[in-house]
Amino acid sequence: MVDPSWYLTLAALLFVIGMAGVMTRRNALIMFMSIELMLNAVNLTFVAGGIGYANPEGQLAVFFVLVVAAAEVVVGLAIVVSVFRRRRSVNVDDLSELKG
Amino acid sequence: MTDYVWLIIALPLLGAVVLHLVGSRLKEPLAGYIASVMSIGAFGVAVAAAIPVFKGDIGEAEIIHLWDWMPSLGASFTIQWDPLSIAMALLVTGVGSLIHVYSIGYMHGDERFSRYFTYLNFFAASMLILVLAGNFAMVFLGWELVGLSSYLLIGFWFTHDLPPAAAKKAFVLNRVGDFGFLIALMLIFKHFGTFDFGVVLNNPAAQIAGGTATAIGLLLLLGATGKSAQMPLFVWLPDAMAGPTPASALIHAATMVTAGVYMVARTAPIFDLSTTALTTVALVGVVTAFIAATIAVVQNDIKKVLAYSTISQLGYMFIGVGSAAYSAGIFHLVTHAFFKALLFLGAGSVIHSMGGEQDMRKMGGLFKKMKVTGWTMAVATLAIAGIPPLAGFWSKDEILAAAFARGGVYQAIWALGLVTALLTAFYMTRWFFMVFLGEPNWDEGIEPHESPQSMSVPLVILAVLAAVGGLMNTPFFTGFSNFLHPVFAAVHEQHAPDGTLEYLLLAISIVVAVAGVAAGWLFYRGSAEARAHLLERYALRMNFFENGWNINSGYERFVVKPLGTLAEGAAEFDNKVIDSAVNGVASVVGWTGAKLQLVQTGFVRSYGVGILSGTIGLVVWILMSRGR
Amino acid sequence: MDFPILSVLIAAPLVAAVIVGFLPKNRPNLAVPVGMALSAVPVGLVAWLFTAFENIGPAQFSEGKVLIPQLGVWWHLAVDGVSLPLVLLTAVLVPLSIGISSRVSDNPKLLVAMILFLEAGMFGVFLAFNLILFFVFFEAVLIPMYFIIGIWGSENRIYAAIKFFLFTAFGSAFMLSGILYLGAQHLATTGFWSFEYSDIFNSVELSAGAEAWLFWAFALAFAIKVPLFPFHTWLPDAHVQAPTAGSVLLAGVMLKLGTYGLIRYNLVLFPQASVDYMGIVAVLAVIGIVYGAAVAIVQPDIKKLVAYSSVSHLGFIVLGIFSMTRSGAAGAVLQGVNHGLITGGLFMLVGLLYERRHTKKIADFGGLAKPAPILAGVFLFLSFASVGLPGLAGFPGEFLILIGSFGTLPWAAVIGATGVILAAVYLLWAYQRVFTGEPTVEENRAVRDLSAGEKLLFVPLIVLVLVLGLFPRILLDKIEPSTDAIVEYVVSSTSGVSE
Amino acid sequence: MTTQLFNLLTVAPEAALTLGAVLVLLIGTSKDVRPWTLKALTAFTLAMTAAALTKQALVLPDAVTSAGYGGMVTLDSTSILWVGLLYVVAILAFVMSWEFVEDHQTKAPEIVALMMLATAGFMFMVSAGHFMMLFLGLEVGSISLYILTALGSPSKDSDEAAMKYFLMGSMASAILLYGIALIYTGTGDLSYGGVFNSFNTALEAPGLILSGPFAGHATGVPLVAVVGIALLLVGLLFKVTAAPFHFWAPDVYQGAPGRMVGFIAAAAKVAGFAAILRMVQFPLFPVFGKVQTPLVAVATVSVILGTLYAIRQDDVRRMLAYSGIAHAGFMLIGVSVGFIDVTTGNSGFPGTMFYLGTYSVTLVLTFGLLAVVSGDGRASIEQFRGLGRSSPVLAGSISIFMLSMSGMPLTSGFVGKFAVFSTAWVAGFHFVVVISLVMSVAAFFFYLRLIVAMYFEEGDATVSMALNQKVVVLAGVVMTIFLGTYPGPTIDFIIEALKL
Repeated sequence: MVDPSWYLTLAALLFVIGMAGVMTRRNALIMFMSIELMLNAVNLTFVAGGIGYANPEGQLAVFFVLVVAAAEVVVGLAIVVSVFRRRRSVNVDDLSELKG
Repeated sequence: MTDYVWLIIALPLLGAVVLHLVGSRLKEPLAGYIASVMSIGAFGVAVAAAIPVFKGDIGEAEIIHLWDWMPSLGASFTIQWDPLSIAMALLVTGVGSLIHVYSIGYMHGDERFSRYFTYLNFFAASMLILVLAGNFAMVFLGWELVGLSSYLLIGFWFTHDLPPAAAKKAFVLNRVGDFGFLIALMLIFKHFGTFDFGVVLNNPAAQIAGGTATAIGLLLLLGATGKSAQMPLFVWLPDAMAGPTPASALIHAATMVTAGVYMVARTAPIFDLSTTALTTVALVGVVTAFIAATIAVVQNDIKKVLAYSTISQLGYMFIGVGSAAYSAGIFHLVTHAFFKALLFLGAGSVIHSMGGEQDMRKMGGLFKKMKVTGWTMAVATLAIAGIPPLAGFWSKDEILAAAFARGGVYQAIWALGLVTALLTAFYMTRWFFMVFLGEPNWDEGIEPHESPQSMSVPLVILAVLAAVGGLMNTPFFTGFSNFLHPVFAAVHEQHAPDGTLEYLLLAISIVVAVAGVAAGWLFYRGSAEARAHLLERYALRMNFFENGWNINSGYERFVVKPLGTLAEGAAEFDNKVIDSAVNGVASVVGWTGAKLQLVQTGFVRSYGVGILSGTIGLVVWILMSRGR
Repeated sequence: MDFPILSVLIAAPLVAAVIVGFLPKNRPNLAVPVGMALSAVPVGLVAWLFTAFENIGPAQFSEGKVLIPQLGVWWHLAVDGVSLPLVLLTAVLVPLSIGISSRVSDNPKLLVAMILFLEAGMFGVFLAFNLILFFVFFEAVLIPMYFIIGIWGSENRIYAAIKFFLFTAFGSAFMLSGILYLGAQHLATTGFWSFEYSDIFNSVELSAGAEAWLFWAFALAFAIKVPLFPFHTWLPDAHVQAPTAGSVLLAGVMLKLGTYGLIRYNLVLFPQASVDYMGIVAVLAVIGIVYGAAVAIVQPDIKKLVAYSSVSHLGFIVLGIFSMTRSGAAGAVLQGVNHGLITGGLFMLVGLLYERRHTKKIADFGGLAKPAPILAGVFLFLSFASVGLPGLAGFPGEFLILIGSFGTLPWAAVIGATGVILAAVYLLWAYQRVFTGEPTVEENRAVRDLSAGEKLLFVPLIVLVLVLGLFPRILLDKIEPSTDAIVEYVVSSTSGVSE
Repeated sequence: MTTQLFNLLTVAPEAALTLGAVLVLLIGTSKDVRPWTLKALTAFTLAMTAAALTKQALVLPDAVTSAGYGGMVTLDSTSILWVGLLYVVAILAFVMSWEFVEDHQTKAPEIVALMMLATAGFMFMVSAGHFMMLFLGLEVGSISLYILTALGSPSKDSDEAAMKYFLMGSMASAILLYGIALIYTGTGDLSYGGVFNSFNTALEAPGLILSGPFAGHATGVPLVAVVGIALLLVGLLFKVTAAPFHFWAPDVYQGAPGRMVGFIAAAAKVAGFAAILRMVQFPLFPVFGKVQTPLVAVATVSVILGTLYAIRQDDVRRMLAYSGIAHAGFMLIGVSVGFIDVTTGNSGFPGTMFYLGTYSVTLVLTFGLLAVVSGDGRASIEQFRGLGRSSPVLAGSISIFMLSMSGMPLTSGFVGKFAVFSTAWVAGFHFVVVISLVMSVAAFFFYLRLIVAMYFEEGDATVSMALNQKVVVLAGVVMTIFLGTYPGPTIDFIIEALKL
């Protein structure tokens, strides 16, 4: 089997990509996706760890994370909707009245 | 035995307190009576307490300890009752009482009548504290209190502009002197560990070297020049004439201004250790005497002349004590108190009758109108001019003789002193002529009249004293110096020479005095036109003298102005530099905050960047950190 | 000592403040009389304390209760010759400052309450014998004064209040770090926390370096409070803006918190450093004396003039403290009391003048002695007291200080003595401009003289000024044992003082 | 440590709150829910929770520490302390913001339920014994807060705040979660105990646990785990608004509905700090040395930045947000002191705990009072002019709370700072302490600004407080003064509770 450390490396890459997404994209929905990407990187790490130690905790954790991620997205989309209602845009850079 | 002498101080003080509290409710003369009674009472006590000393029952000084003031400094309220303080006490209370009585008439009708007597009594008490003090701290107390009462009396008519300014000037210049006095006190305490006369003045040579003695002496001299209006601090005294004339007579002629002389005499044991200090005293004295005399010659204000002559006479006293002829100095102090008080009171009586007029050019011919005043003034003038056998002659001559006998630079001093004597005789004659003789130049509507009894009686008494007072101490009968001798027993006192030299000097000063009087007589007998003609030829120099050698303006230009600028600068500095620095710190902080706000852009993604960078930083640091 | 007199002394004003707070809203003019009546209680307590006080060096009436055992913070009060006179001063000045506020229309209840809080705090500072407790009170007094300046002050009050607060708090920050260090040292040496004055004094050994920076950490806090040149600029602003009561207590007592701290903490806890740096501090003090006086001379605002005169006088006190001589230290404490009475009185008079003419500019006055002779008389009396005229309270302290400091710092004493001249200049000149001459302006002719009630306020001041001028022993006998002990300790435990 | 699988007691308070939330939601579905029913139900729930807490406290002495659900949650004196503090915060928040609830008839049940859920979530978070539990609690709490930020009277501000909070928050929790995952990959365990042991053994005998996939990757604590620790801390520091993870806080505090901010701010702070303290006390204790210095650095930066930022703010809530950053810094100093001396229990934690407790309570009440003045909109400082005259109680309480936050003596704020600084000094952070002291002086400036506005400046603002609000506020004032003057017993109590 493949050395689990490769999974970790991949996960790390995914995580960084996700983070980069959050930094770079203006569209709130795409930022959500990037965050999802980060969470999935986490999942991958968990799984890899689980395999490495051959104990189920890692895999178990993944389920929790998925659930939480789902909940997060729901709330996030709700917020996006309410923002969109008022401003007709989901560009986060428009949300810059609170500053200083 | 004489431990009731504290009454001498207490009575006038009591008078002052009572008058201060209830004075405003008293009918006019009553306040005057109370004050006078207190003063006379003090005189009586002084006499009573002095008798045993005269009789010689009491050998050395008697110390009456009242209460502790600052024990750790050996500063206490202690009265020293010895011949010197007795002489001063009798003088202050005696002349003081006369002036009290005189004032009842003079101050008649003033709306702050009782307040005036409050101050007068208060002054008497302060002066007595000064002369009866048993330690330096208490001397300083009296020293400052007389300054205060002088301030109050000079500024008595506070609604006018001049008196308050003059009062302030007097107090501040006195303070300059006190600065020296204060440092002298510090030195004394540092070397003796106490202020008690008994310790300090009892063979100080054991404690201090010549250098220290010189320092202490010179600093004390600085104090004395302030209080006794000597060079270079004398400029306050002429202005002080803004006060009521009797006050001038008491404070600025008879008593307070002599405090400096008393001080030097009192600390003779210290001056005895330093010829430098002693010589300086004499030099200051003679220079002052001369300069003041030259100024007095050209003054036209009836009181200004007397003021400058006072300064000049004080100069003589300084020559006396400066020549180590302490008893001579004190002797002149006493006689001068007599005739100068007399002169001032006379001037007061003149001003009183001329309705406040003080310019001598608008007087003249008063002799017919005011017989008593005229005669007494004649006596006083001759006395101060040094015509034998009047008081001034003996004391002045003794001083000059002692100076001559001391030799060296002192003989120069003697010479200048002689010149001054000539001037004195001249300007006093001038004064007398301008006021009493010649043809009247009064403004119309002025009806000169003799002053009331309460004023004329003291004049007469003083005139008698001025006439015969000198006989206390003559080359033939040295009663006064014998009386004072115990005080100066321990120091090398300079005495007038004996034998032919003595009589020679005597003759010289007689000649000088007569010459001065004659010159004045000749000059002022003639017509005013001739005088004027003569004067304008020397107008320039006259102005120089009239402005008192421009010393006042000199102070103005070289001391007051620069100091004012300095103070302004300090205030500016405080405002512009220090405070700005303080506020600067605050504004820098605020500015930083404002600049930082730019980082909080409001763009969520930049927040993300912040978090990311923070994360990276933390990760790296934790990886790096050596700790386990 | 079974009866906790000191705690009661601190509690009394607090209770009084609460009572005043609960006075009926619709009777605002009740606040001042009630406040004065209640503030008489501390006066009585202090009087009793004064009589029961034995003239010995060490602190008396000690009482303690642990507050934070884990950190060695105690409610520990005691009084000795250094603090007793200042406590007395506080107790005397508070009723007067309440009385002088009788014309305050805007929420007098709150003002009186604040003054009483302030009194409690100041008692605490003087009585605390635990460093943290001391610090607590030292900071706590800022709050009421901050409100007093900020609410009842004049136009520029907010700036002045904030400046006063931040400036003072800034200094205290360093002192607190120093206090923490001392506590930590105690932990290191003995194994348990303690901020007890005695514990730290006895069992904390300091390295030379540590002592040096601790000295400056404390000195900074106190120098700002005193205020010592060049940390004085908050003072004129605070004084000019503060209401009369505020100025009285600020000049009268709060400045003494600084000098008190210098004696109690800098000298005793850091003797070597104190000796090492006495020269530097003396220089600042002397600069303060001359500089403050010089600036005072040219002030166009009479209140500012008095404020700067405080800078000058406090310079004397600091000079006395750091002369490391018995008479210097004793004089410093004594002068603290005298300056409190005299300057307090002067500020009261300035306040009354302001009430009458609504101006503080000297130029606007003139000839007031005619319409208001008594006011003028009191002013002149206090001025001469402030000038240091012998026989009045201002003199003995100043004299002791100069004599003492001449022993160790002659140059400082000599320069400082010039302040004696300058004081006469600025005060008498101010008097001349304000009170003498013919009143020219119409308002000046109409100025009211002191009312009976106002006279009553000045009676105690005048009496005290006279008594302390003629019989300073009354206080000196209580002060000297303590100050002597302190100076003895400093001199004996260090090298470098040559008296 | 007694461990049984189903130990309901260990989760009793959380359970009570969750059930309450569910009930509230259920009756919320009916169209016309009367306010008093809601009130009654809330009161009942809170009472139940209180009962549960007391029960826990009572049984505690017999079973010093007990863990439920396979060690997912632990019940010990510390956790009770945290849960209790959260409970206090919650109950105060309910009182202070009840008007908010009543103003929004339709959304009222959601608001109440979300507040309860958030509390429950954070309670789980602080009493967790297992990283997964920590994460879940955190998420439950945070998500509820996101919603609360957006809920109520939606305005442009609250939208923006919610969006920012949500984005940054979820990103932060992703980071935290990644950290957990890495720790797991490094140690092979997710329970606190397991992680603690593996760290210990790793440090005792390097390489021992390096069996399995990561052999040779590291000696001592495996690299991945170290990175994990860092990321975990980032996640938690984000919650306590420590710089440089603070950017969201000002915008959220300013934008969120004013009457909710108190809860949003305090709950997150308490939970975050509780979690951090848990971490450094238990699972991360072996590697504490690694994180100490970085923590001090973060703390110092937070103190400086928070103070400097706050000076120039004109919106009071925003100002308090920044001051909150500074406070986070102060408390982090206490945390990073760690154990000076384990035997005497002489550590920075009691001081931090005291600080956190007093500060969070003050925070909730202050925000509540601000909301009384400025409602849900922005709270510009002008709105406070003249309140000192018109409504003395409110102004007085605000002033006292401000002074307490500024660390003025005689208030609990001073004792907290004093305790933290004194221990920090012993730990050798002299420079940090001096900087913090100076900064806390600078901080006076903006704390006093509010007093200036209320008392020194002219204005005609008038407000009225509800009675219950007055009661709790005055209680808070009394507590502030009491703990400021006589904190000894309280600190003792905390020290007892924090003994592990």
